[in-house]
Amino acid sequence: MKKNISSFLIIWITWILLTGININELIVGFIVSALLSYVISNLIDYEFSFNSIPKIIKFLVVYIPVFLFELIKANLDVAYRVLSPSMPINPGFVRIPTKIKSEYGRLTLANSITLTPGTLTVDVSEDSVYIHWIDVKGNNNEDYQKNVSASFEKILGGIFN
Amino acid sequence: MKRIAVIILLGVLGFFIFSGIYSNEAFTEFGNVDLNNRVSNKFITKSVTDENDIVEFGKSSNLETGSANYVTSIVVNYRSFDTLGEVTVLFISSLGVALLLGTLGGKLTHKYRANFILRVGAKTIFPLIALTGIYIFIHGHLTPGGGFPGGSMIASAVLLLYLADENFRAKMSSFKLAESFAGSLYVLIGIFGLLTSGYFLNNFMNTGVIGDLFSAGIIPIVYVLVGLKVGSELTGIITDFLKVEVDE
Amino acid sequence: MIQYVSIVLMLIGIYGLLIDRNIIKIIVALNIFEVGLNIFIVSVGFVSGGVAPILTSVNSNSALIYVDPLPQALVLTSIVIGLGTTALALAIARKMYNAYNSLDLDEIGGMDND
Amino acid sequence: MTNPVLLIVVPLLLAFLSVALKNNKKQLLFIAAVFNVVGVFIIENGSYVIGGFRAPYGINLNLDAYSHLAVLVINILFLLIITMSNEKTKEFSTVLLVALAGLNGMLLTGDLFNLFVFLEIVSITGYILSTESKKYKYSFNYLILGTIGSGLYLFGLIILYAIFGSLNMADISFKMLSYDTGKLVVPIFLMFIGLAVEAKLIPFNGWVRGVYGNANSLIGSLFASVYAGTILFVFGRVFGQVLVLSEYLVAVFVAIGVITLIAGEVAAFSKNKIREILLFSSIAQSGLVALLFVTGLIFPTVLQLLNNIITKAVMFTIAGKISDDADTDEADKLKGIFANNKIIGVSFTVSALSLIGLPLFYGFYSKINLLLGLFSKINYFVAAFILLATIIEGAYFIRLLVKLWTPGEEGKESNIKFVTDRKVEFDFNKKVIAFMLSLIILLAGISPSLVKTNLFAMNKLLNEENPSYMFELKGGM
Amino acid sequence: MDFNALILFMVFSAVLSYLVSKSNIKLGAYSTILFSLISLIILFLGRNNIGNEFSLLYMNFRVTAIGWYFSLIMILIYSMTAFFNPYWMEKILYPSSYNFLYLFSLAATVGLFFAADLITLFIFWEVVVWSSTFIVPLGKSRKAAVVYFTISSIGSMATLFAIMFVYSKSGTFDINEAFKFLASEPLTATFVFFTFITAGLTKIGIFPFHIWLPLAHGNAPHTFSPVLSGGLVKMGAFIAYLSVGILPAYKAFSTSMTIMGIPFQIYLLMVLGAISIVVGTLMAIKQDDVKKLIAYSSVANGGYILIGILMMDQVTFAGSLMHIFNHAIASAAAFLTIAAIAHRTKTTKISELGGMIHKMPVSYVVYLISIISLAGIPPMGGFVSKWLIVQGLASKGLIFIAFAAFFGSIGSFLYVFRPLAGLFLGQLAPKYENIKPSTLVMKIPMVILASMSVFFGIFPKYLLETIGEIQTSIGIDPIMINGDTITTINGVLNTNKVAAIFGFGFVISLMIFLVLPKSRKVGLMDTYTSAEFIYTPELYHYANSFYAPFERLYKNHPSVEKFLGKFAVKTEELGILVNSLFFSHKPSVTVLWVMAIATLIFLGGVDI
Amino acid sequence: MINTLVFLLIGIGVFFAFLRLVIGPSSFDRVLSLDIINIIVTGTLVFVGFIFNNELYLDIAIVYAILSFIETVVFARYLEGSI
Amino acid sequence: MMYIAYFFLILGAFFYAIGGLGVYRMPDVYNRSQAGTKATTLGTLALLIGIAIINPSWIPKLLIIVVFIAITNPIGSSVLVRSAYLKGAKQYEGTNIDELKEYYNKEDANHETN
Ligand code: NA
Ligand code: NA
Repeated sequence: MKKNISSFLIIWITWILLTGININELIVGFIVSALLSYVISNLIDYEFSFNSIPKIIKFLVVYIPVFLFELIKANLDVAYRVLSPSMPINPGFVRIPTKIKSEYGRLTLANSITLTPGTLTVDVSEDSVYIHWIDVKGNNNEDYQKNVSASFEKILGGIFN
Repeated sequence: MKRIAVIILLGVLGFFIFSGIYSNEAFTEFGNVDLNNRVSNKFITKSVTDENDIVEFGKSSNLETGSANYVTSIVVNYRSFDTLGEVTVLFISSLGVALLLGTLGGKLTHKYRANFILRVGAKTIFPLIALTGIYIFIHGHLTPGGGFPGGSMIASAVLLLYLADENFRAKMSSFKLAESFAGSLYVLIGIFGLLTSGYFLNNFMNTGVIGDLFSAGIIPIVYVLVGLKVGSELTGIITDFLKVEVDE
Repeated sequence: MIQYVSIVLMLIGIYGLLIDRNIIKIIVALNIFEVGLNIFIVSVGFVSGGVAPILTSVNSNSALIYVDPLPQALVLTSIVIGLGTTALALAIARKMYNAYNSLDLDEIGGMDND
Repeated sequence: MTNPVLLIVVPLLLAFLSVALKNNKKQLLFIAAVFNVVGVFIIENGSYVIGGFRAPYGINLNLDAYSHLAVLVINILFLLIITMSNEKTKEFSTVLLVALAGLNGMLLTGDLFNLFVFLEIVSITGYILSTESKKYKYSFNYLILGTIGSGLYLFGLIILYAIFGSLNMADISFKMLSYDTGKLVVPIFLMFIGLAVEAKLIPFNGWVRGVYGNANSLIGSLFASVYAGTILFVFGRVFGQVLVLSEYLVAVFVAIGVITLIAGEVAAFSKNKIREILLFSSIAQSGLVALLFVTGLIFPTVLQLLNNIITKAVMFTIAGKISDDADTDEADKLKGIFANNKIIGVSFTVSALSLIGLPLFYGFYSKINLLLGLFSKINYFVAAFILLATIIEGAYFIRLLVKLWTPGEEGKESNIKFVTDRKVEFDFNKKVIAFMLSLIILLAGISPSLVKTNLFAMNKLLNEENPSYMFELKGGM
Repeated sequence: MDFNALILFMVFSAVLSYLVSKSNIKLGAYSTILFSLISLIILFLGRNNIGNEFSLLYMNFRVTAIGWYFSLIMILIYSMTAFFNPYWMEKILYPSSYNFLYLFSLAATVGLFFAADLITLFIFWEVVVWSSTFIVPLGKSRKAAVVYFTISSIGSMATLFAIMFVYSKSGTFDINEAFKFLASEPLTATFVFFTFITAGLTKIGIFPFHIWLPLAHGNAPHTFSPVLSGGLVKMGAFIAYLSVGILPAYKAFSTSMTIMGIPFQIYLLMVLGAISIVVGTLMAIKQDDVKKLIAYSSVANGGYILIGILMMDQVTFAGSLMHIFNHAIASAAAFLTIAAIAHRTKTTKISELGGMIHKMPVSYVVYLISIISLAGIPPMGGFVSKWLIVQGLASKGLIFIAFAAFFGSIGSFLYVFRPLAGLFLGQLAPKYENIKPSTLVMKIPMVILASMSVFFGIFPKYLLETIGEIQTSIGIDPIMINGDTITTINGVLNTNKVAAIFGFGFVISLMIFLVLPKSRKVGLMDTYTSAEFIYTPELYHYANSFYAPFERLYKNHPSVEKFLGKFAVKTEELGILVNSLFFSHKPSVTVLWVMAIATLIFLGGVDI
Repeated sequence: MINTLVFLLIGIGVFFAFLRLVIGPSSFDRVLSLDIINIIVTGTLVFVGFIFNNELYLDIAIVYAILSFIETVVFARYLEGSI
Repeated sequence: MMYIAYFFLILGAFFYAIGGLGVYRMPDVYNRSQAGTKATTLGTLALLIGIAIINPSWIPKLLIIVVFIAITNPIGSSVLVRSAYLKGAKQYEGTNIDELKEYYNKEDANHETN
């Protein structure tokens, strides 16, 4: 039930974003969201854990800026690599350990890694993220983790666990 | 050699098709169409049964069809019978696919299990896609869209789930029920129009101010039904295609 | 121009139908033909300087020049019908592959000749 | 409640419902078929607007005497055929419901694009039904050809729309009157291809042999009778009444019709399998009917079309049942098969003789009428070709009949004990309905005034007030 | 009794007979005798109906003298043959249907002869064709039925074309009215003449349409061959009569080129008749199967009949009408004797038979009389009619035709003698030692028909008087008869004298036969060679290669059968070609056709 | 002016991605470049809507983005042989 | 304010260009994917921010688009790259370390299901 309500809210908010605020739309959106969240709960094993506002706020306020910063850095890196005539690269597939247990936490981590400089998530296991790294730096997994995802790991761990 | 002969043949054919079409003065050059020579003229001013000089968004009300989207007004009002047929085409196609492939009982096993990212990502994104689908068919009279794209969105959301999780099975019985319900209701709405006004599929509801959500009479209702129906049917098709042969 | 392209696209589809022996490629060719046809349909409704046929707060009245909405409605039907037939064609193709273990019409022709 | 739209939407409603009511599919099909048969007698002629938007803006159904006759015949035949092959309808009930809706839609619609939609619906049901034989390569062929055909129809139609700005049959027809139709060769021929594929005209009919040749009793008779009848009625509507053809195109279509007629008969002559003989005969008949429609003869063409589809309903049901049971439809392996199935044999024979156009059978009446029509139009060559076709047709049908009736070896005294050992048993439904139909053929042949008075009631239909060449049997001197 | 009642009665008797047969097959067969005899009596006594008009359903009838004459012959043949039906019931596949079709086709022939309009004529014509078509395969051959029907169709479709054409020009179907306008349009008349008469030619079996006769007559049930040959063939003669008598052929062709006074259009057909005489005779000579032999003799006799009718004059026409009768009874009788033999022996092959005279003397006599009549040898009826025809031809100076007729007469000696010797004379095969003679019921029609042949050979005036009336009714001078003397321009024939001379000759030879010592009898298959066993004794049957030197003469003769056979093969091949060209499981084949055709059509119809 | 520049840059991106689409060499390269093009098109749709001042383009962009994502997944799963 | 908007617009377009160029220039599919994904994600973000500044009423929908792209873009790349890896798509010659291989070779990883 809790799960349903949270998914309902998320859906309804999305609906409102789509339609704007208008009494008819709100009503229709309410009905649609209710029905859809009900159907979804039947259709898939929908593990929803955005159930506390503070977490969301923390996510938005703390994580997003860090992420954006990393994203911009990543793109400058990309721009440099793409435009520079000689590309210093040392690619490899490496394992990054993670302690995040939540599915959504790990997904966010994986996506974040993909969008940050030189790395791209290929797969995720219970305790690790496997990435493709353009320029592998470090000698062991702990090094890798420090270089790639330490900042995310910390914040996301705080939010999702 | 064969290819060259075919190309020459088609070249000649194409040449004659061009000449045959463009030798008609009435077939105006691309873009030079005068809508006054076409039936669409009256669709624009919405004056097939009423007389309107001008239709204004957000002002005109109680028009013969309240859809701000002209295409939708044609699809669900002026030529709604075509749309019923179109729904039927999809219905019968999915039925045909089911008859052909439905006997296959096996479950598709992915060669590689979907990775974590896809599994969780699909679940996360699914509601958004489904909602967008619903949004599209509910707003078919206001935005470019309608029952068909909306339904396809829903079906593609289901497809995503299939791709992400080999253990996922759409509950086809529910989809079938939805399909049957939506289709029947569509026809019944048409028959209701016939009973009340003498015209099958008559838009028997009031149309509000053009541009409002509730402004197009039965259009949104029909589009919801179409969307549900199309979604169910495409889901059915996808489900059938993802079955595999069982060795006998 | 776009009309020429669309007709050429149709001819390309037909070309594919004529020379391909592979079932899937034939279905693809058919779809190319349909795409060409659909483009042609839409092109017939194009009006230079016309706007998309939806009333909005910006294009807010019927006095504007709109492109012909009717071909757009027709093309929607055409697309959906094409989708339906393609699905059916693929289902049949799959049954053919099961039955004849081949997707090549020349090879299939030799089997269960009756 | 006399709106003919119900003939379309009630079967459609039941089709949708049948998905939910899985266990009652067969009953729903039967209910729809009976509903439509009752309906065709109740509906009243007129133009029926859908959605309340007048033609040419909205879609309208056009129930004049022509389409009334067509829906009458098609719905009755549909009911009879599904009743005859009742045992085979279960799997395809929903498909058949949709087909019924689509067929009525094709016949009734007054809009060329709406016709395309219904044509597609009917075609798709055809593709699905054709897969019953499990000969998928033929279904595939049918699907591809059907789709490309209807695509070309749509192409042509859109060109017409661009020129005339309308999709309504009457509107386009009216506008064409004041247009140089010599310039419309491309669009009209493209539309022709679309219908010709389904109408089985040579060379557009590559699919027919594989599909008809492997169809069972239900599907074969549906295709050859109901589907073929509908598409030909529509052909007559579009090319005989709506589109104004230039002289050039008339000549082209007549030539295609004649070639189809002769090639079909010749091909049938070379066949030994019953269904193949029948299917080529169907092809020939389609050619005949198409060319007659194009010639501008409506009344006698309709008579001939009725002859074809009623007889084919009987013959394809029987042929299909034989090959379902005996696992072959090669006439040489089925010598004397009718010796044990006399009622069926008589029905088949009566149908065949009517198809040839022999006197005392209905086919004679239609043949005489179409000859009178052709002669009144000074169309001697076409008439000569038709008579030539009749000779070939007679030869192969008599050859077939004689084989199926007489067991034993050629050149030996026949004796009943040489009957083929292939067991074929016809159920009650088939016997009764086949016999009933052949009785109707016989009655209509012996007393054509029956046909005449009934058809004259709807004569205006045929857009020919009191056709001058009408074969008034009594006092025909 | 009115003849509309007659026709109704005949139709219902067919149905009745079917119903009776369903309960008792034998009884059904006897009912065919009864019903046809009743019809015969009604028709015979109802001569006063001539000139009456009546309608049934949508069909219109007019009783004419010539129609009455033809009907009489037809019913006579049917009713006589019907006597054999009871014996064939268990040998025929669908006996009830046989009885029905038997009487139904008879009814249809009468309808045909009484038809007042062309549609009625055509309807009955086709009904006879299909109803008799279905009787043929109840015998031995499916192919025969197909060939019979196909050739008939060729004729009837041509005739139908003519009928429609005439209607579209004249606006009427009435036989007497429809053709009138042709008198002033020679070109149209030529076309109508040739198309209209085609059905007649096919039915009579005029070259090149003759090939169905041996097939159908030879393979039909033995009880139906007499009807086919004696009866149905005569329908063709009726059409021929309509083509020159009602269609004003001579008037229309009066401006045409003439050959010996005959318009070339008509002369052309006479030549075909002459060829038929020659071909029929030649082919008859080489037949082993008696039924086929008689069938070919029918071809030859059909030639005489056609020629005579085409002349439309005093003598030849009368001869032809008479020959129709004479040939009908003689050929029916001959086939009946064959049927009687086959009833006992199960074969009709000369090479398998012999010495039947010992077992079936009556059949022998009947056969002898009939075949003599067929050959046109005195003193039988066939002689008189042939004599008239030859006289008529000679008087017009139609030497070529007359020569053919003469050739036919000579040739007929050869084909008459062969079955006579092979079937009846010579040695009886051992396996037939114990067969019984034909039954009494079978003997009745045989004796009646044979007697008629003799009677009308000696006293032709009873027949010729009727024929004279017919001639008068259609505006031709009637033939002149004075007692038993027939007078023509070229000669005088006293049939009594002829009969007396032949009677005298017969008695002399009989005496010689009885007086002279007989040779020792050896069993027919009693053939020894020097200690070797003969595996195929049939080859040693003396009837084998009876006319061997003669047969060698035309071993590789050109033949219409072969030509038509090839035509059928070509049609089949064309069908297969159509198949492979247009019908493939590959869409590309069809699409290519579509595109090619479209290109072609746009090429011709699109302005560039 | 700004618009032209924007379109120019977008054009460069699409052009090179398209080159990759054409030359491949592997199917993965093609799907990848298609994916990239699709994202660029999504953004471009929004931009076009901005230029035409027509909010409806946003709806189209959303649908386009969703479909292109699913397309990429389908291709990927197809290429690895899982469907 | 307009200038900031323009800046974002041009920035977005610029990263689109970089993305396209990167897809073209990078040595293997993995590197191409990296370049393309990052650049286009940021490009979209920037472009939409630019538009949002000028057209604030569009913000809700733009937000949806951005969020959606930010979630799906990396997922899509991951899925694609993983497929490429599993199918052994050619890697850049200098690729030394491969810890993924071990992971996929582990029996319990259960990736290859048949
Ligand atoms: Na089609
Ligand atoms: Na059909």
